[in-house]
Amino acid sequence: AEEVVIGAIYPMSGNAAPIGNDAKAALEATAELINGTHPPIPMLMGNGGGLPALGGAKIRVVMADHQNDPQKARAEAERLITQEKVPVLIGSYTSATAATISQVAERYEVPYISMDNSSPSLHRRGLKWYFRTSPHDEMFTEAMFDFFRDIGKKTGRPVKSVALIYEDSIFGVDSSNVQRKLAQEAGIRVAAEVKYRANSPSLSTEAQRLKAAGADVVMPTSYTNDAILMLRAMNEIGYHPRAIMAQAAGFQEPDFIKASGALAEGVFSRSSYAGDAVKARPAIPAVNAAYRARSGKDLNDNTARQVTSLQVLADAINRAGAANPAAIRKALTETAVPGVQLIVPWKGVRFDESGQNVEATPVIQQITSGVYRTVYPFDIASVEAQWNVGG
Amino acid sequence: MGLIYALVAAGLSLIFGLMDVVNFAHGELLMLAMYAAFVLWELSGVDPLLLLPVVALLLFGVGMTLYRGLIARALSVQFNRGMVQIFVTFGLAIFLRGLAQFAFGGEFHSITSGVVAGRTLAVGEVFLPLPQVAASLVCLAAFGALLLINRTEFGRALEATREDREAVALIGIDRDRIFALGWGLGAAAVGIAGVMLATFYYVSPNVGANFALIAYVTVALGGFGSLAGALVAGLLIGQVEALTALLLEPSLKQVGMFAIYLVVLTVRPRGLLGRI
Amino acid sequence: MLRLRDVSASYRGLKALQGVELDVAKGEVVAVVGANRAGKSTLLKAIAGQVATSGEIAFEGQDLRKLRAHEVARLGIGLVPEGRRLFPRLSVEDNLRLGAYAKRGDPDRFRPLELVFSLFPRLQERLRQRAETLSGGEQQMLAIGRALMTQPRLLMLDEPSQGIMPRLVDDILAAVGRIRALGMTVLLVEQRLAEALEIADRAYVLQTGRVVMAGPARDIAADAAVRRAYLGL
Amino acid sequence: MDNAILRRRRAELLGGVIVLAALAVLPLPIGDVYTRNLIIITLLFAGLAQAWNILGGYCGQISLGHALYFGLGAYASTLLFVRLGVPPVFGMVVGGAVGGLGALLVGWPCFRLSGHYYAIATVVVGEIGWLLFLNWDFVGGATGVYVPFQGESWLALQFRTAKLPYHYVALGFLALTWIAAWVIEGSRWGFSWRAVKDDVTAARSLGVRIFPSKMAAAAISGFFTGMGGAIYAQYVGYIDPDSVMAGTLSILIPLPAVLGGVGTLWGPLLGAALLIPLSELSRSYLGGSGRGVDLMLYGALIVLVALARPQGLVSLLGRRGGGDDARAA
Amino acid sequence: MPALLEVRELSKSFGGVAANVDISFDVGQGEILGLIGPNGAGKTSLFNSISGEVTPDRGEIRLEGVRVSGLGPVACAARGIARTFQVVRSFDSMTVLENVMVGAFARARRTRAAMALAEETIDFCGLTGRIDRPAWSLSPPEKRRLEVARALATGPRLLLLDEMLTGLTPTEAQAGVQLVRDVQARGVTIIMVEHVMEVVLPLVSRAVVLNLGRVLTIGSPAEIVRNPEVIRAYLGEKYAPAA
Ligand SMILES: Nc1ncnc2c1ncn2[C@@H]1O[C@H](COP(=O)(O)OP(=O)(O)OP(=O)(O)O)[C@@H](O)[C@H]1O
Ligand SMILES: Nc1ncnc2c1ncn2[C@@H]1O[C@H](COP(=O)(O)OP(=O)(O)OP(=O)(O)O)[C@@H](O)[C@H]1O
Ligand SMILES: [Mg+2]
Ligand SMILES: [Mg+2]
Repeated sequence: AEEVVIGAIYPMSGNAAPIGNDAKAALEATAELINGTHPPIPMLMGNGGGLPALGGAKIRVVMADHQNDPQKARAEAERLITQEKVPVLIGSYTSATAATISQVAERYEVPYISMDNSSPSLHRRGLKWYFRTSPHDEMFTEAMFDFFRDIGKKTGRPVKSVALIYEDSIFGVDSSNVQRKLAQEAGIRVAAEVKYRANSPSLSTEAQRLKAAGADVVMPTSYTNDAILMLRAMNEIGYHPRAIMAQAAGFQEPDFIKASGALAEGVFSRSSYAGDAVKARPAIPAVNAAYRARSGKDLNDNTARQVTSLQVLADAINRAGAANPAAIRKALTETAVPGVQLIVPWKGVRFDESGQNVEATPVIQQITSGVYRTVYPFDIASVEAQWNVGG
Repeated sequence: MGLIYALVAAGLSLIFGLMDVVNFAHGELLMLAMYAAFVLWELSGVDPLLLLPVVALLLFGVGMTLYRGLIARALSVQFNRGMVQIFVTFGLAIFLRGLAQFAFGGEFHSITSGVVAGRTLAVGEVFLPLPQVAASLVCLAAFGALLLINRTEFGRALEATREDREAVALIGIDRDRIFALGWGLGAAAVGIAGVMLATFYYVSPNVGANFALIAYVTVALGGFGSLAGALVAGLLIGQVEALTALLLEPSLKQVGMFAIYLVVLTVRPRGLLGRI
Repeated sequence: MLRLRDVSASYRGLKALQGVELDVAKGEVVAVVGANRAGKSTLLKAIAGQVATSGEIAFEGQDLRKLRAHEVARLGIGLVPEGRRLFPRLSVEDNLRLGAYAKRGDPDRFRPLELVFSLFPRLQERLRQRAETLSGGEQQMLAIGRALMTQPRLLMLDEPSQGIMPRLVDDILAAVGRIRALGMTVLLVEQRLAEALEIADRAYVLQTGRVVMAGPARDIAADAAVRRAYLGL
Repeated sequence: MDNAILRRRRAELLGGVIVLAALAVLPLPIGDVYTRNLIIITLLFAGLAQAWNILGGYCGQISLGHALYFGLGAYASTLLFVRLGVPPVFGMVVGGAVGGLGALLVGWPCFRLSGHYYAIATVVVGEIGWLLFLNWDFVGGATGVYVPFQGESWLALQFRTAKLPYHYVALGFLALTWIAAWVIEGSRWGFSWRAVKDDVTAARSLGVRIFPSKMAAAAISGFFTGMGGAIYAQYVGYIDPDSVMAGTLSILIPLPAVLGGVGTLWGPLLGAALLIPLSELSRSYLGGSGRGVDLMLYGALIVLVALARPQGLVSLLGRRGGGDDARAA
Repeated sequence: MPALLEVRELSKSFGGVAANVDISFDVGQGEILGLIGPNGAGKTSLFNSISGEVTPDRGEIRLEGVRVSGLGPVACAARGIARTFQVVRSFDSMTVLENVMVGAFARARRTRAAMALAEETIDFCGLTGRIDRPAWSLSPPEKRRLEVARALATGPRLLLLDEMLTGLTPTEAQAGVQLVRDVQARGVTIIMVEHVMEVVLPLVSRAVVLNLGRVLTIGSPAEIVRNPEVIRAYLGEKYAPAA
């Protein structure tokens, strides 16, 4: 049968290259599951054999490198559309590149599925061709504060103050804005706000400030390198916060856990993926195995979202019955997938007017013995949260 | 931190002084040193501090080889030597980054064992992270050694070679040998800084860039060709950085140190201790 | 001691020397004279290994063309180049001491300092000063001094009197005599023909890269054509 | 009166017109959007490199902070458009003016410095600008500024998918910088600047005013760079400090000029014509491997060209462009 | 002869070295003045002060009665003081014509006019055959001529020549002497530093002799060569019998 080519734009070189490499593995593994022959996996498009409505057409993902440069992201988007003739774009991890890819998609009238970009500003620009399967930072942050509230009730040790530390990028600033707002609404004091220079040679002074603030929970928003550095810097000055609640990103990276070792123990992070929720999401082992075969790693927050997005997209193309942009768009708007068909612990997938998936509900995880375990919502938690606040 | 800056800068300063040009691949030498430390540590499990001489030697070799293979050629061009050097080293930097990515992947690594790893020295209220303390001591020692070397006749020959690379032949000095040694020494200094840095900093293909700019600023602030200047400037910059982060916004701490640099340069256009 | 056969040199295709034949015997003072651009400086540079050449250049039987410039210097060939080529930002003292760099380990290596200071007392007064701030003449003295510090067996001087005050010109040329008495051989390029030919044993006349005349200095000085062409008489 | 200089200048002008005309028809037979994009970016960077060349090549002040002027221009025109609705066609000129002004402000302290001190100071100033914009909320901070698409318009320089208009905008920009360089080469300014580059002391003794010369060169260079930034912003539709002010851009701007030949009319264009397509293609076709092969290739290429053609690719064209074969070490 | 340049009690020292001490003398309109003295006597330093390159510590310099000391090289050039350098400084990336045009632009705003001026000056200095050669390829004597041409192109009233004739064979020096005379004939006043007495003495009307930064004596060539102090400090015994 014929092929449906999907254009994925990721950072394949430069600082964020590891992300791109993982994405490549995740997307290819997923495509294989969708195309190949294997025992049915209990998930959306989990039966293999390609897209039935298109005569078993296979999907193929072509990767393009944006080097985290908006101009290059734009050029690659155009190239994929005009040269590779892709009917749909996916990507792109960083917000700045998503901004230009979405613009190209809009002008060429091709759907763009933003799989792992979490900046809330992205879906608020009245774009018609923009879809985001993943939760955005506001949703993530809401989950954090919900968790604070519920665990406080449960243990009788509520969070009274938080300290925000975030990098000076679009990601960090957006995240901190929501955190500040939600903290206020929840009546939690913001004891310190530390905006720091991304990729600094040292974060000692920043750690010092956090220590001085002495808040119940430190809430960092950082990419991998700074995440590693931050934990070390805090350790070096003998600061061990009672809880760390991370805005995923760097803190979710396997590299982070590997490089930080024991220091990472007990760190909380929001996540849109719960690898341990096998009971609620039965497809996880099979998909994880497929990904592991390619990358040697387990699925994580980013890669799971990529897998999910590709599933959703494949399903939409299948329902569209044709690999043409307008049809795919229409099918996407009509998407309604229940959570159990996914590998992520969301309620499901349903896009609103702005293209945002409103049923993407995140979880909170904690690093226990070197791996992330889901601790919230309590109904899908695999372990009890280690909660030191107020204790 | 200041001492590490100073040592990274000292290596740069040597090379700078020598070939009289910005070595844009300097940060990448640091990156190589860190990877060397990491890989050796992973293979042998030996304490990173014991790897110091090995890595220093390795980087010495790398420095020599780079000079002989590339820089000597860049120096021998007739036209627009300054720019050629800038861009040869810049191209080299990009190449080395690509190479690191190719060889080690883009992942972040770090050294997690060793005598000093992750320990903290608590002196009353003040916490001194052991890796940094060790790094500072080692850097200081390395610095002393460099300063001594610079005072020898070899140091003088190095200066003379910078001044007039053709005329030194008249007094029987082999400029390629001197330059190669100088590059080796500069790289070895970076090697030492790299090992010490690796005990508390992560390693990745792009790690050099974070330090390179600071190294340039340190060298310029201290004055080109002045090792003592690099030391003073490194310490100063470390302090200013910490102060800005403490008193103003942490995200502006580099602005603080850059501003100091600009102010000093308007008053002393040749840096704190510079002569050139 | 020094023997050149059929030596040619060029700068990017521009011929500067063509088939030069020249000999210097041990202990001699040999002068090379000629108009501007005749190739005199190029000749000295060719011997010192600073320009590419073809032909044969032998020093005490050793082929210099195989050696690199610094190796030629280490053999004992010193050159005071045109344009001095000092190390401008180094002190006078460092400039002089570096002259003995190749002889590291030799306890006597700084001995020529005495000779240098006796020739140019001014240098002794200015030991700490940076070479670039010396006056033109002082720089010339330093260049000669530096070359002497290498303790050469063959000293090549390219217009040593350039920019030197009249009183000292005589001194320098007299110094050439003293240098020779110390056992050094001298190859001298000089614009002041009359003076140069006075102290030289033999002389060569260069013209557009070729040797057009060679012989005892006295004969050359007396040659009518030379006098007309170079002395303006 | 006729002499070598005048003859050469006439030939260059003729050559310029021919090349520009050729570039004007170049995209017509090319339907492929990606290639057209490549050409546009190449033209833009050729123009930017020429703008840098005015300060770095002719006046000899090696600035490694041009991203600042680029960013200033990009921000000025974009903010004017987004906030006040000023059409980018005018914003471009304002952007240039802001860039030029920025260059003057930077020049004021930095031109006291010489050699590497100057180069590093410009790096630092560029870095400061980038950090400030990153933290300055009024200009969008790290979030950047998004240029909404408001329909096709020449005034706004917005076109849905058409590439041709942008091609002519970029070509116009290149033509402008090229002609500026040509005029400067033959003018009193050009002579003064080149004298400043070669020997400051001698230039001064001939009555060349050093500081004003450098400032004038900086202003013109900054102006065109800012204008280039404005065009970039409108073309890409989104700017943030990382993409229009980062340090790497400060290297990418002069790189074509250096590889092509500094202080020459043709160097920047030649350099850009080689460099930009090469880096784009290597990224597109090798970057997907994620293993850094493209970077290795790109880096090695820069090293090779710089070593093999130290006087720039123009030297392949024989003797041209400002007597550059005379550019001794 | 009305004085074009007046130097009054000028002093300049560098660190501990007193390069010029209390120097006073006048230069008449249209004169060729010799400036001689031992190496390191302060001749080049004095030129640097007059051309504005350095600011004297004390004393003043007046050109046609107007104070010029401390104004800087650009202002001095604009007032008609031009110089050559002891260590030649050419714009090596430019051709001979372009080099000289830089000087010519001091007088002519427009390129064509500057070019015409430069061409004329180059002819005058005998560099016609080299007009399109890059400056770096010239021989040292040619470079000195180039310096003269460049300085002349600015249309100076006072020209300072620092050892312009060194390194020439006597024959070539004769041509240089002729050039200096021709320049004088154009109404340019000249101060020249030179160590080759055979060349300077016939050329100058008077000479200022510096020694250890001070004026040793000022006088006509004939007086100078007879002065025992000058002979002792500068000329050497060879000149004594000539007295
Ligand atoms: N570095 C160089 N590059 C190109 N050509 C050169 C170079 N040096 C000398 N030449 C040329 O080589 C020829 C011989 O020059 P050389 O300097 O040897 O002459 P010379 O006899 O020493 O003259 P002078 O009396 O001026 O010192 C001349 O034509 C000169 O122009
Ligand atoms: N910047 C400086 N620092 C220290 N000393 C200096 C400086 N400039 C000049 N001198 C000293 O001042 C004295 C006068 O130098 P100047 O160059 O004027 O001599 P000169 O008369 O031109 O000699 P020459 O005939 O050798 O060229 C010299 O002894 C020199 O060493
Ligand atoms: Mg010569
Ligand atoms: Mg002098």
